[in-house]
Amino acid sequence: EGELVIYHWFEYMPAELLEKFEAETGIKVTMDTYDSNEAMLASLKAGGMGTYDVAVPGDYMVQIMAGEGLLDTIADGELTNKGNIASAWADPSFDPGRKHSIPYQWGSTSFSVNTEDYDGEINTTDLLFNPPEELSGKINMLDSQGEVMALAALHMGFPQCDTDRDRLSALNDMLQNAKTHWASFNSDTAKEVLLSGDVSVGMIYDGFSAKAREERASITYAFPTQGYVVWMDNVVLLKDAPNRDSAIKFMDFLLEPENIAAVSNYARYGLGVTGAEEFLDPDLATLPEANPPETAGAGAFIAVCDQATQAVYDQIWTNLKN
Amino acid sequence: MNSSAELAVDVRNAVKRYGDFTALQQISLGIRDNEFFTLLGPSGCGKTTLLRMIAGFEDVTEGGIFLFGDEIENLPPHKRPVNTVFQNYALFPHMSVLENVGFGLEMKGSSRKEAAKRAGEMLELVQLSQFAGRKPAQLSGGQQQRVALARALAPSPKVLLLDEPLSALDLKLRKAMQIELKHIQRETGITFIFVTHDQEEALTMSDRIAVMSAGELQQLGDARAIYEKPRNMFVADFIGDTNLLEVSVDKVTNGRAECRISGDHALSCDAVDGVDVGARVHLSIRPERLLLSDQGIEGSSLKGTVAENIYIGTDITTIMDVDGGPKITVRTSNTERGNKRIFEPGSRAYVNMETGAARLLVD
Amino acid sequence: MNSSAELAVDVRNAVKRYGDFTALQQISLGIRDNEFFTLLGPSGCGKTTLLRMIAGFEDVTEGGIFLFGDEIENLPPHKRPVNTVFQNYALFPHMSVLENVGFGLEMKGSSRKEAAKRAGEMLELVQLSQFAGRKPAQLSGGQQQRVALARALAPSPKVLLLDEPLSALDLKLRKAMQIELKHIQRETGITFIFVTHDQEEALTMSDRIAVMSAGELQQLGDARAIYEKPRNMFVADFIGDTNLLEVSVDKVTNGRAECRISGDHALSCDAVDGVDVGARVHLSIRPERLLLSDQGIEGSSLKGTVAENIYIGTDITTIMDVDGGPKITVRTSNTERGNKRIFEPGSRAYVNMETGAARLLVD
Amino acid sequence: MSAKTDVRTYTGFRFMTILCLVVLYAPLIVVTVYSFNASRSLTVWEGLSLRWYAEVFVGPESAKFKQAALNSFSIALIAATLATAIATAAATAIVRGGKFRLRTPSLGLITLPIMVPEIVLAVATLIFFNSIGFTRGYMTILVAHIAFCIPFAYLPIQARMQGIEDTYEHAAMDLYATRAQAFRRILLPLMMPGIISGFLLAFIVSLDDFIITNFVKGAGVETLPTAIFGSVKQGLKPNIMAISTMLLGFSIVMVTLSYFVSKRNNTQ
Amino acid sequence: MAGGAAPGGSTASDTYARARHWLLMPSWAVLGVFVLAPVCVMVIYSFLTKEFRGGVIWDPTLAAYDQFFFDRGLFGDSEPKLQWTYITIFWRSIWQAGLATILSLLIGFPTAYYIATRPAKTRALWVFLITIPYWVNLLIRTVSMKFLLRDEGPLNDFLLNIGLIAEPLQIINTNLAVQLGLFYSYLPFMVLPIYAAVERYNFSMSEAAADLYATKWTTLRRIVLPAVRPGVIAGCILVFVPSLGAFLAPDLLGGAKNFMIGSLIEEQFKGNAGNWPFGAAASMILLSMVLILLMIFAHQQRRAEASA
Ligand SMILES: Nc1ncnc2c1ncn2[C@@H]1O[C@H](COP(=O)(O)OP(=O)(O)OP(=O)(O)O)[C@@H](O)[C@H]1O
Ligand SMILES: Nc1ncnc2c1ncn2[C@@H]1O[C@H](COP(=O)(O)OP(=O)(O)OP(=O)(O)O)[C@@H](O)[C@H]1O
Ligand SMILES: NCCCCN
Ligand SMILES: [Mg+2]
Ligand SMILES: [Mg+2]
Repeated sequence: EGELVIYHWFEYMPAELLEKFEAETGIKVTMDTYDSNEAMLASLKAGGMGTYDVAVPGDYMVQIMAGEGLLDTIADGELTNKGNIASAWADPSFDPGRKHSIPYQWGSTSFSVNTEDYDGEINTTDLLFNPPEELSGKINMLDSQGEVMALAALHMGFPQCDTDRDRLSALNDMLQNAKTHWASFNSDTAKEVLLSGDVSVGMIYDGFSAKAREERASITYAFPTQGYVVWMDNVVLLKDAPNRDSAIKFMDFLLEPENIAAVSNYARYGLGVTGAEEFLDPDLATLPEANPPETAGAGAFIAVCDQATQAVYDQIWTNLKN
Repeated sequence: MNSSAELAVDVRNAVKRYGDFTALQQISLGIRDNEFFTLLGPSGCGKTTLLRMIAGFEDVTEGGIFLFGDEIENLPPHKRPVNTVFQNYALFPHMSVLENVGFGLEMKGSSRKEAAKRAGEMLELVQLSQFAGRKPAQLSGGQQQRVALARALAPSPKVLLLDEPLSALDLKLRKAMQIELKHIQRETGITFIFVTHDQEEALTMSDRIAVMSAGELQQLGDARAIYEKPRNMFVADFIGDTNLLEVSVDKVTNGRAECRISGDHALSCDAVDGVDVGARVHLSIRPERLLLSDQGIEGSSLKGTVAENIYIGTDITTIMDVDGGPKITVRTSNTERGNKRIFEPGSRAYVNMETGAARLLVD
Repeated sequence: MNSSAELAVDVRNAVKRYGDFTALQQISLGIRDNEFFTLLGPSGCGKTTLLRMIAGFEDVTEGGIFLFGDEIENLPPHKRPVNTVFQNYALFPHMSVLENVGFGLEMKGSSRKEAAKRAGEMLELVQLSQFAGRKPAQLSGGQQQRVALARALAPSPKVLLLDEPLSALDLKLRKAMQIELKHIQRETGITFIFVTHDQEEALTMSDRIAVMSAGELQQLGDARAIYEKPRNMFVADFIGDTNLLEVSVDKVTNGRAECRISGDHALSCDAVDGVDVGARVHLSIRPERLLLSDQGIEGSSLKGTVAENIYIGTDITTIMDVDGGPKITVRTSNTERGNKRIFEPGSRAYVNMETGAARLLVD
Repeated sequence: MSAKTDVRTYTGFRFMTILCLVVLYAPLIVVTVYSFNASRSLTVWEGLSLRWYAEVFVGPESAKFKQAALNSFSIALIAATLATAIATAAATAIVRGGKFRLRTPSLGLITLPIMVPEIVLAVATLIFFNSIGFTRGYMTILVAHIAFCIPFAYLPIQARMQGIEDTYEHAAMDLYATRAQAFRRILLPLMMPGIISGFLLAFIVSLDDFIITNFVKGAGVETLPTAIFGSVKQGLKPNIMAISTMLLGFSIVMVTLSYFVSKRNNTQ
Repeated sequence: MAGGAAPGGSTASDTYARARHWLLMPSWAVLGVFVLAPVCVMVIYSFLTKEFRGGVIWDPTLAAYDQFFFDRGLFGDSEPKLQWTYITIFWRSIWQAGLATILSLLIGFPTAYYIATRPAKTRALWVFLITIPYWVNLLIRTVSMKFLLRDEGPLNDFLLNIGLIAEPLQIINTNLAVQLGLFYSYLPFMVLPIYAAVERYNFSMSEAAADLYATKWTTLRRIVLPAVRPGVIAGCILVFVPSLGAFLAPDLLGGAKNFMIGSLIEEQFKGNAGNWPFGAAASMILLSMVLILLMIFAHQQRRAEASA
């Protein structure tokens, strides 16, 4: 008995799973959606707190929200299934000790190349930031500051949230130059522009790329040697949650391997719970997009910068978009 | 009720200004109940403005207007028992002719059916029954004006304001409507305030006439007084055709004045207070009171040459070039016999004046 | 160029229908170059419709219109060397009076300055110079009409169409404008097609007049022919006042017909082809050609009682109740002497007819 | 009247109108065509199928979309109606109320919602609703929609009213109509094209709004745009195209019906 | 009567002067509470200190405006210079919105005029025909527009097939695409007000103009346009102002390579920066700019009227 209000991404939760949860617990679920971490944060800060019980922020956003005091702490022992969390995700840097969150889905952000149009080496960030002549004007970037800046830093071999002025200036110049080769910034149609052939290279999430490949086999996901971005979305317990008990029940529910596997089967991303393999689609295990080659650089989470550094990043981004 | 209770409309020292243009200056008029009252004056003299102030569409800048003894400054138009036939008709474009005419009745509380019935009768009166279903845009100018008339008459107001209601009608219909209007006015006892620029119409129909000019009242009186005893040059000139001759007074004896016209002609007429020997004044002589003849009469004749004869149906107008003097218009009834003879252009003739035909005007 | 080349406007069998309403039926008219041509007819007879067809705003349903010999069906309005004074003025509300008047000149290629100069002159002509800067909404009805007139005159068209251009003007100004118009017409040689419902205006100004009724041409001729020799009852009745008496023809001898009126009165008049003994026809007698008297004349007199005298300034109209017969209107010039006597209402009198005053009408 | 003599017609205007309609409808034809595509791609045609229509009605999200459609239409209808009424009253005061001190401020206030960027209004409204303790839900969406629809209804109405001379109302009042009657019987019918234009603009603006709605709506209350947006973000999916096609069909049916109904009323 | 006619005549009417406050009450109430009050909140916010990642600290400052007008370098500590970045963004938006408005006017005016001159019975149908597409969501319309305009899309296919072009036209991700998108987004906002105004126009004035030798096009320019000006102005405002703040069309069709005002402001509320005071300040500057533009316009209008 009771209610639960979820603040969630668009298209990220199979409806059957919610029905199952409702059937099992008798809790009535209401779901509201958002289209970016930042939009979610803005809405919560503008007065949305106290409305929702749980949200599903990405890694860095968990850290930010915790820092802003928007998250409630899950007491030890409250979550029956906490032990199901895979050890790799049990103590992440963005939420040490998993005090506020549980894993939902994880994946990577890099770019895909239409190999019909380009037959050279694809596993390098040069394709985005220093592309060969033939790809100039055929590149789509995600319209997302965090992901672009993180990849750019990897490309230059600089740390994220850098404070070195010379390196920041260099980063700025590099991006200004790279922009001349880009066709567009599009997050919403990142997949479509690749499928339609409008661009040959496009920044994209691994799951999207997998879906694109199903429709156009030549779309190949790149794991650059310089590294790539990894992310994890997490279910967090919000402060002032009106139905805190239901929220805990929901988190426990999502820590059941069978249930979270259903999410992965639907969204085509990885999960952070042990013992889910038997419930997963077999092809998920062998997805090229989820299995980086040896040559791949390290995956990196987007770092959370301090205010001063973030101000410089914002300035670089503004310059880029001007 | 105060002293002016018997007056239907009492305009007291009314002034109307548009910005710094004064359209009406200190007009005072009493219009009696049951009267057919006419406002006559040249274009732009403020006739429409005065009507609009009575109907309630214009503020009175200064002064006041009383309706049956009551100050009406704060009465909105729809509470004034006054209807208007607008100069530009103002027919409702989205309503049929019948609906237009029935509108006022409906507003006064008649049912739609009653209103339509009476509207039908009014349309018969203005001879437009067969157009009841048309929209105003599908009517000719004159037809529209008749609809406007029917619409204003339908609710039987206490005072009816008519702003040139017959001007777009042809003579035949105008005559018929004149008689009909007069008839309606007598029968219903509605006070009519009628604006026209047609002097004949004004003279024929009105109990009293107010002659206006440039926002000022020039003369108020019945038809005969206005026509035969114009108070000033403006009225004499404006009402009907007249010959206005500039003269200097030579002699005043026994109530008669001797007047000299350029070219050494002399005419004698009744003297008027305030006009002394040597004064330069005007003499007004109506063309129909002049007669062309071979023979002159001492003190009542001018000699000259016929310049032109203009045929106007009932009459013939002759323009005479008086020797060394002004042009003079003579009107001759278009009859075969009669003692008025027609002279061909170029021929020499005397213009003889009837006794009492010449009137001295002070200003 | 074809045979009608000398005609300014040649209307040939023109028909105009609105849906299944026929506004003009088979009109044929030739208007000569340099002519002052008038369309006269009751409200709704199709005058405006005909003008609009000439100007190019209405299709000709059947038949054709030729301008100086050229078929103009396919000529858009702005290419026709024709200007119009619209019945509803159609002034441009967003332009000042001066801009309105200068518009046509500018369109013909004059510079703004030239246009303004000539527009100023035109405004002087219509006595509106001091209103040059006003917007049309700030003018009185008559002032607006004068602006419309000035605007149409300014570009000196070959044919000027005037749809009741003087109807909103007061008598004085109307007379002045009549003379001015006539003057302009003579001076410029522009062909004028003039619509009016004022018979006096039509008679005074026109070279020729077309009388229309219910979409049909009734008579075409000069003023005198129309007034004195009306072709049918409609024209006789419509042009000027007339007494229309229903008579039966008793005898026809020596080109004279003897007519019997109800109440046992008899009048004799000129016989007309096609009217035989026993026919019931109409007799038209103009009021100004009747004379009140104590004594009757055999065959030219009706006896009766005076019902009413109406004073109309220049004249007095007397309504007579003819014994056992119709009412008859007599018009007496308002003069002191003259051989026409005025009888008081109630008194008995003879109505004597001048020789040749009665005219027999076939239909 | 033939084109030659009719001073009202302009050659080329008909062509422009047709061009305008082509531009308006071409993208929708694409949507309609691809809603029958067997594949889920907007770029590859794989044959005719009705599966996406089936999905709209029985698919996992059918209930959500039904509710969203209901919300959208009821909100659009109520908001457009009230906004049009409010705008009509305001236009009357501003165009027919003479000169007064509050005239310009009122005009400014009425046009304010279109002057403020939508995102700002969205955030501001949300902050404001919270500060006055408004619970978010259907009502908050409705009020917000009424508010931002007002200028869209207002401008066509004002434009129209400015073209109507007041002599008609004067004539009505002269014939004993009160101001209210003159308004209802004379001014209102003459203003109808402006009012219809205003209503339609308000209606489509409300039907289309995403940003503000997304901020002020309560949890679980969806309108069509908020329900559709997420799906479209990741590429136009066929079931969304099916929904759009049905919307289009629905509006066409409605319009055709109202046309015939009004035509019948006219002929009676 | 109360109020009194406007001095100098003019067309101002005071028929409903007595009721004007009642008539305005509903709009004041609704807009005052649900638009003006929130906007006032934003005005206040623009003078507050930003809270990192969204929100405000109640500490008055001009920092947001300073950031808008002064360039202090990448690291925020160089000598302040005039800030061109945002001016450029504003100018770009005005330019795009202006062109879109002109495009809408060029197509919308003839359409509105054509509809208004149809027989009375079919006019409503035409009006509906214009608005029907807008029952479908803006995003869907824009996405399918994008599909149409693609290099390999139906439009290019068609043009290639009829041989009008040899190479596909690059439309997508250009300014033209943005203008087309804006045009498509707001066309009825242009058509409907103009339609409402033309429908009321008295065509005997066109006849008078034609009679005075004006060609149809001159008549249109000198007579019709001034007479229906209120409708044209309403239409232009309804297209121009929303276009200024639009971000869907620029993002989807223009490739989002350059900020427009709309996306710049959105970024402040929904982006990483979360700089609410700056977003509020930019909005207020946009708002004041639009208001000033409108005031200049209204002033000129009044002067034109008064010069009578
Ligand atoms: N658009 C129209 N539809 C239907 N009938 C019309 C239309 N316009 C005019 N008529 C009719 O055609 C006839 C002739 O109209 P027209 O305007 O030519 O008359 P007119 O002779 O100018 O009259 P007036 O002297 O009153 O101006 C009238 O009976 C009128 O009702
Ligand atoms: N709104 C206005 N603003 C300024 N002046 C005006 C206005 N309305 C009328 N006038 C002026 O006031 C004067 C009187 O106008 P009014 O309409 O009363 O004249 P009128 O006597 O009815 O003339 P007409 O016989 O031509 O209709 C005119 O000179 C006119 O130009
Ligand atoms: N819809 C899933 C995308 C998540 C990116 N952080
Ligand atoms: Mg007047
Ligand atoms: Mg006419």
